[in-house]
Amino acid sequence: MNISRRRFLRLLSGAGVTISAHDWLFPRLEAYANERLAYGDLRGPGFTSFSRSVCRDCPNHCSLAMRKVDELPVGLRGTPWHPASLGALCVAGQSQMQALFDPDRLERPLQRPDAGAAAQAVEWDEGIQVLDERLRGLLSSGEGEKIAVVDGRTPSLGTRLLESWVRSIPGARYIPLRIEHALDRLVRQFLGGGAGGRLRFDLARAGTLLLVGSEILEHDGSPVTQMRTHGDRRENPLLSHAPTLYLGARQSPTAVQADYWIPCQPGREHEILLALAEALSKEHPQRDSILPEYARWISDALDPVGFARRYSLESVARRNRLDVEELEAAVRALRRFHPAVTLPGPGILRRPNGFSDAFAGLALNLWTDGFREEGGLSWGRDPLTDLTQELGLGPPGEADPASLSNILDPLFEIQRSPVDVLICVEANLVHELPGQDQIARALSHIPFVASFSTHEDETSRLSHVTVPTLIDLESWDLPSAAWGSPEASLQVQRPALVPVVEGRAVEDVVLGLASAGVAGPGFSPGAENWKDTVKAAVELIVERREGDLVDADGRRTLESASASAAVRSLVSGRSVWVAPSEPGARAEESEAGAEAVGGRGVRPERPPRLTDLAPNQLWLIPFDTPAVQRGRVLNRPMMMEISGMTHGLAWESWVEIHPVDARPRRIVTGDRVKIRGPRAEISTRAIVTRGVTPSVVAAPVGFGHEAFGSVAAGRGANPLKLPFAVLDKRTGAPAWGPVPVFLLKA
Amino acid sequence: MMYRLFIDTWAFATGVLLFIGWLMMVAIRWQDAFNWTLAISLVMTPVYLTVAGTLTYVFIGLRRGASEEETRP
Amino acid sequence: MSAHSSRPAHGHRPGVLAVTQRGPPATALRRSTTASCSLLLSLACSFLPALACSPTVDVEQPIAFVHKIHVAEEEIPCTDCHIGAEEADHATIPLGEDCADCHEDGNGENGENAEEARLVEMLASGEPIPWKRVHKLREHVRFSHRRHVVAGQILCERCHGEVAERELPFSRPNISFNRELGMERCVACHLESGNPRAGIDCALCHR
Amino acid sequence: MSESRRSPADRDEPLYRPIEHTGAGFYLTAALLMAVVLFGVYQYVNQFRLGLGVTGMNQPVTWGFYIINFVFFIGISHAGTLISAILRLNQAEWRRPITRMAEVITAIVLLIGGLHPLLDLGRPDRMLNIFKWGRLQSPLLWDVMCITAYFAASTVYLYVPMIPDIAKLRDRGTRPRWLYDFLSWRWKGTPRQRQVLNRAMNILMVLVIPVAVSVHTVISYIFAMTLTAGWHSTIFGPYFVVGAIYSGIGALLVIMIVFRKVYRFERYLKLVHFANLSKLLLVMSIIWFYLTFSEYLTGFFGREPAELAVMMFKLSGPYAVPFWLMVLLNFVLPVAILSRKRTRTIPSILVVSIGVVVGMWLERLIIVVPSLAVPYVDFPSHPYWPSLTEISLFAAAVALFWLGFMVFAKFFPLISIWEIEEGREVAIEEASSRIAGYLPDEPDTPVPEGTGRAER
Amino acid sequence: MAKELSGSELKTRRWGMAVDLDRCTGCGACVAACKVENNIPESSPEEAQMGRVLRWIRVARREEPEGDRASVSLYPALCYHCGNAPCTLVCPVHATYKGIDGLVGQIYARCIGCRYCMAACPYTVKVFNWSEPRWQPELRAHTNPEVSLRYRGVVEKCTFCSHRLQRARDDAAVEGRDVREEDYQPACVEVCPAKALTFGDLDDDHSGAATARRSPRGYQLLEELGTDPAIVYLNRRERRV
Repeated sequence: MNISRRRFLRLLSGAGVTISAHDWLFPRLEAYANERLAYGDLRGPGFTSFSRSVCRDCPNHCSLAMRKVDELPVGLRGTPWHPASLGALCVAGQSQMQALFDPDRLERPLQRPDAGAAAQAVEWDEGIQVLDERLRGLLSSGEGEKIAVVDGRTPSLGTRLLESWVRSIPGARYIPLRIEHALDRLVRQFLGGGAGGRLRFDLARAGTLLLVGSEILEHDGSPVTQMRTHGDRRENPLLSHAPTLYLGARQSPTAVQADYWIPCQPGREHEILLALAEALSKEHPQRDSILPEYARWISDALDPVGFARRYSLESVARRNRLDVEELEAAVRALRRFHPAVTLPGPGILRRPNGFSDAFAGLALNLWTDGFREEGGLSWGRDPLTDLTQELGLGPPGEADPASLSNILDPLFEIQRSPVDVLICVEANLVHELPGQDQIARALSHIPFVASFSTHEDETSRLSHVTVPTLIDLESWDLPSAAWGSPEASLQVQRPALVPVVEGRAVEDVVLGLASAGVAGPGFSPGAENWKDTVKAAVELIVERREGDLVDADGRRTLESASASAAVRSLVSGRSVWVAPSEPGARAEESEAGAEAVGGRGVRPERPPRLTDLAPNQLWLIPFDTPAVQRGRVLNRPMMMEISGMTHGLAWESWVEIHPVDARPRRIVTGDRVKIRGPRAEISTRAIVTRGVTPSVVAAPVGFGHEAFGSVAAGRGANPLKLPFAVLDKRTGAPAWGPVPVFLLKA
Repeated sequence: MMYRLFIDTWAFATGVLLFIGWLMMVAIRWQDAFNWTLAISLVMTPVYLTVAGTLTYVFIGLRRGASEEETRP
Repeated sequence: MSAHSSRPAHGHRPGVLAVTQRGPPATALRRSTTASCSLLLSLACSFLPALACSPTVDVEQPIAFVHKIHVAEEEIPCTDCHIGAEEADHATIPLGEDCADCHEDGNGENGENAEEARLVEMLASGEPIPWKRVHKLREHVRFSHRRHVVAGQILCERCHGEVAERELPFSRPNISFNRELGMERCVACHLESGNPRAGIDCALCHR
Repeated sequence: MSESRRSPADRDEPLYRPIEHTGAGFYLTAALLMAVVLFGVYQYVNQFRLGLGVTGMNQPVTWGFYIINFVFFIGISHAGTLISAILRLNQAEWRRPITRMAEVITAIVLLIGGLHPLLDLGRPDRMLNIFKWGRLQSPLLWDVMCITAYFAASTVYLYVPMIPDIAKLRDRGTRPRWLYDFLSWRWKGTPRQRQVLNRAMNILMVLVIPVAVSVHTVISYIFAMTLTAGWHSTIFGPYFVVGAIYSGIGALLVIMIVFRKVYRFERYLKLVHFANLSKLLLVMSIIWFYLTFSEYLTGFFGREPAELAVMMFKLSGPYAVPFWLMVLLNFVLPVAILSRKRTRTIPSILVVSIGVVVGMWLERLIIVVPSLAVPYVDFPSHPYWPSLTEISLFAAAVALFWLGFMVFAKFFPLISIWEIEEGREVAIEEASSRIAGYLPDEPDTPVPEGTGRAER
Repeated sequence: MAKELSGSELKTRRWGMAVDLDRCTGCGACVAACKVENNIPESSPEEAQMGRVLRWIRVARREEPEGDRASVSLYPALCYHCGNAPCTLVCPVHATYKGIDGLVGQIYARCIGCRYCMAACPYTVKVFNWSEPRWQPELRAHTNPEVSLRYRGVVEKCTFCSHRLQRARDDAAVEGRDVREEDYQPACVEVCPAKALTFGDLDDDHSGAATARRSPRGYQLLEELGTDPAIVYLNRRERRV
């Protein structure tokens, strides 16, 4: 066919257009292809190496192996040879990389002219200088008692160093902010045992388990170990029929795994426990000598008969809307499988009347020989103790449970601050203690607050100096053994990589201050800097049996013969318990307070009763989950996404409501609800579930940060805004309490 | 020139058939569900052939018809 | 009867017929031809990037490295310098330390030359040698040298051509290699190799 | 007699008018529709850039508007070819003014519908993978095949019967001349040509029906081939086909009524045509209801938990409103209005058929979304709401359809002229003879013709 | 060494998993491990709101009402690598397919994002990249190089950490032996604190997974569908997930 010129030109132009289009297209696609290359121009060979460290998010202290490809950290794994974790890691542990490389991390100290003012970053020495001057001033004027240090970290050589530094200053207070200690303290009063001891509990060999507000599978003690041993227990032919009972208001994952969930109204646990004790003690020789003790100290001034009547299974079941069969089944189980251990957990200690619940729980062990070396509750010494003594850090002192409340209570009623300097070490008081606004106000009255933290959190916003700290993966330490894991051994926490931010360990700061003379007499750390101190400690370990420091001394078994003595030893002495509900109680209470606190009594808090609820009012019970950890790990996107997963939520907090309460309020799962408490109002999502008891609203603690990095800030709501700021004087636990709230659809 | 449409039709039909053939080759090469491919193609092929065939028939027929009338006195 | 009646009332004008045979259909043809050829071209273009895994322009290497001297004459095995080849995914390019083993004092086995002098001063400067990477794979492809060299026992030459004969460093992927860098080549080799591990399962290479 | 004296050409003038005279109204409407289409294009470019995140789809509900509209439009496409083929096949004489429009609908809607799966792709830039690495095992590729075949067949089926009309336009010297010259294919109406044409049409109409049926069956297979509760059903094939024809007739009626009004075709599209079509509509509506009923009854009676969950989600759950609206529009309304002669007026038919089209769209929604929103396993379900992008793309698709139809009307007659003429000239005798053929023969009194004539 | 190994010696496996619900506490460690191992980016809060969270394994919660209470069960749900996988049948481009040792693979470079496999999966375990995943630059640098970073518009799912299988196969090949079970454990199994997950070869009767599969407590999720999932749940209680 003949090709005309016009046609030729058209073809040409057509082709030209396409080719030019191609020329435009191709380089872009090329660029697209190239920018998709995994590494830069010269990629490393891809050699994999591991460097180990320790996760300090919980007291289990699993060891971590940071996986590096060509020296570039790409992930964390557990190490199978760690006695407690056996290579497992929990959610929080795995998200540490995100904390490590979080762009919001503090790199230099922040200084504020006064609390709440805008911060400006200062040089390291400058920042520490401020702290130095303050402390020096108080030391010179001999007012050591005006110094208080709150430590939120898990026990380790580092905390011990800090503690001994504080204690070396006469009068200065060292306050560990760890709920486990509250329980330890309580048990110590039961079992005796030296300072720095640990409650030890061998899940694998226990018979019946009665868990009272104790989330052994979640975060109490060492989830990683507990989970595994729980599973093993299930498969152990001897124990496979030994039931696990859970007594609590919310069906937590632990309760899900338990064989029976005995739902009960918050704060009524002790009633049920006493009923069980009453039933169990029927043919016990000492019954008549001990019941009066109960009657006198725990509950009401009732004679044994009245006690027996009041706490008969039937009446208690009736009062708590349970059916008797359940309780009878529980009694049978507790009788049958020994040692039957009743484990009162932090869950109930965080209550205004947590003491009575915890006491009742512990007392129940008297009847079920729950205090036993094998399988039961027993007392173990912290392997660190001897070590620190050899290191010249002195013996660990007994922390006064009431000390924090002694500091804060006067401040609630605007009084003169009992301390001039408050140092919070990785303890976010404002966010983690109930009554946020109260705490915040209290802190603002303290002349000088310093906080050590990786991020700028709520507390550091109110502090005059904020000193950056290192993440566990970057720092040296010697974390102490896991709570309750018998085979725990000391392990060395090495930096897995060069610190991402130019920072200093808390201990280095402390040692710096000490070497500058800011320390009491008798503070003689092993070395000038922290790394050498740890190294010295490690050498000591190596002298001993290859670091395995498990020490069985100091256990004391409690024969049931001396049960009444035990009760006395528990209830007599410094912490006087009076049933707070009794009118006469408050007077005694205040006396008791008087000797303990010196000056004023605590704000009267009555143990919650169902009758306290106004019509269509509900109990708000804040709970703590491992994926949230009271908000300490919420600066990591992963945790934000995983924490609400089972409810199909992400980046959000929630409250769990029973359908019975949801229906009249026309609330369905996913709705936004307002929770109006006595002090504040929060708004969050509702999850309608039968996993809570009726007339109870359960909310996770930790969301609703106002600071703490861009990831955490402003996500979800913090239920701790609602309750009053109460710190239980006997346990030192923050009383999250059940709070009467109104719930309405937003 | 007139056969343009005609050519296009067949181009289309053969294109589709080639496509089917290619898919069969892929199926063989990747050892992936050849039987299905075969079955489907057995169903589809005649359809396209018929369509194309019919159109051809129309074109040729119409042209013949037209010329026939022109040759008529 | 019906046919007769339905014949167009005014029989068609011959002029129209004539028109039919001249220009206009041609126009149609042109349009459709232009359209289709541009369509084909654009199709071709959209397939091209699938093959384009490597820079298409020559890159200037810092040193005129001569493989021939090292491999053919000195008989240094490839993996002495490309350490990754036997151990890991990527056969790396030596950054300097390896060169320094022989060259730090400047007298390589076959005497002085300008290139070596440049190499020496580069080594002296302590900076890694800025080699330009020319063999790149798309991100979704995972090619393990270890798998092929050690497990598969495949010789380097099989893919990289006669490197031993090269007088010049790679300024672009050597042609025989680049042309067949597409998946087809891998698959062909995998199919013909008797090794049971070298299947054509996608996950073997694609991540 | 007086009629036959007027030349057929000017008798059918009104059919040529739309082609030769274009009013301002046309441009106005076209501009309006164009604007909608362009907005849709803009939205799509957005989606292409940002990914499907701009839509309202989410984790359990992974298919939304695009697939719904895909099924819907392909369904509409059955209006045409199938109906006209069926009508042609059994020589329904009233078909003559209808068939063309029906076929046009098919061609245009197929193009639009076939586009929708591409809108739904997460990576349209990889569309060519379908051709390069396609697996014929996937029902999606069955679709590609069937729809292409159906499109090919129905365009041919649209074109072939149009040749004589194109020739007419060519002879009138309508512009653009080259187009008509080119397409009319030297049609002169010689007996041979007519014979060829008729035969071709016969072949095509026989071919088109199974292809058309297969198309929607296969589309139903996309769903039925999965194990998903509410989809995994054998009845889906016929169910979809019936629904498709149903919605097709609805759409056809709407189009007819609208263009009858716009182009003043009252003389051609008479009440009887609408009456007949609406009867057909009524029949389809009843069949549709029957199938729906049996589909849901089996699910309900079986009490298979997952199945039941999906069903409750539709009947009383979040999708109750669309569901019962669907029942109203697809069954209650048509039966109530069309079953009585008195109410079978053109306005009411318009209302009903619009209702049917909407109702059938709702049916696709009811089929696609709930089954995904209620998965077998415990999965936190999230409500699906279409985003602006999806809605505007739907609007654009509809606008494109009207635009296409209008443009077609500007080049080719919407009513087959030669078939009308044929009808006038031959059909009457043909039909009467056919009917005579149906009637019983007279009691045979052998009357010799000769004598008969003698008696006269 | 690998040369000697002929096809007959190379054992074909059916990798599978056993999930002991009596041990699983729903702590979510497996989810975290999966996210880290497979470079799964965190969703933005807005996306999470819309239900577009990317997760290859999730902990599902099932509640069966019993009067005022409920029997709650938490169970990890991931790709079940069905022996007769509905998703692989419907993929139009061979992007999801039945791969070596019975793993169901997903090839991101091939996927066209039609999401048919997601619609076809009765377990709802596949996820889709609705929009370009956003990475913190700090974290993007520290992703696992063995797994590609996905991009907008492709479907992804659990691969049983098949890159680990690749490594294991390479090592085995170098040593001229077969892959041992301990060579290849997915991240979730490796990390599970409760040791609720057991991974192994279902064809090998002695493997943990196979024995678990035979246990009277064992059952498959939606076995009535006949998909033959490679994951078996063990549960002592009556309640089932």
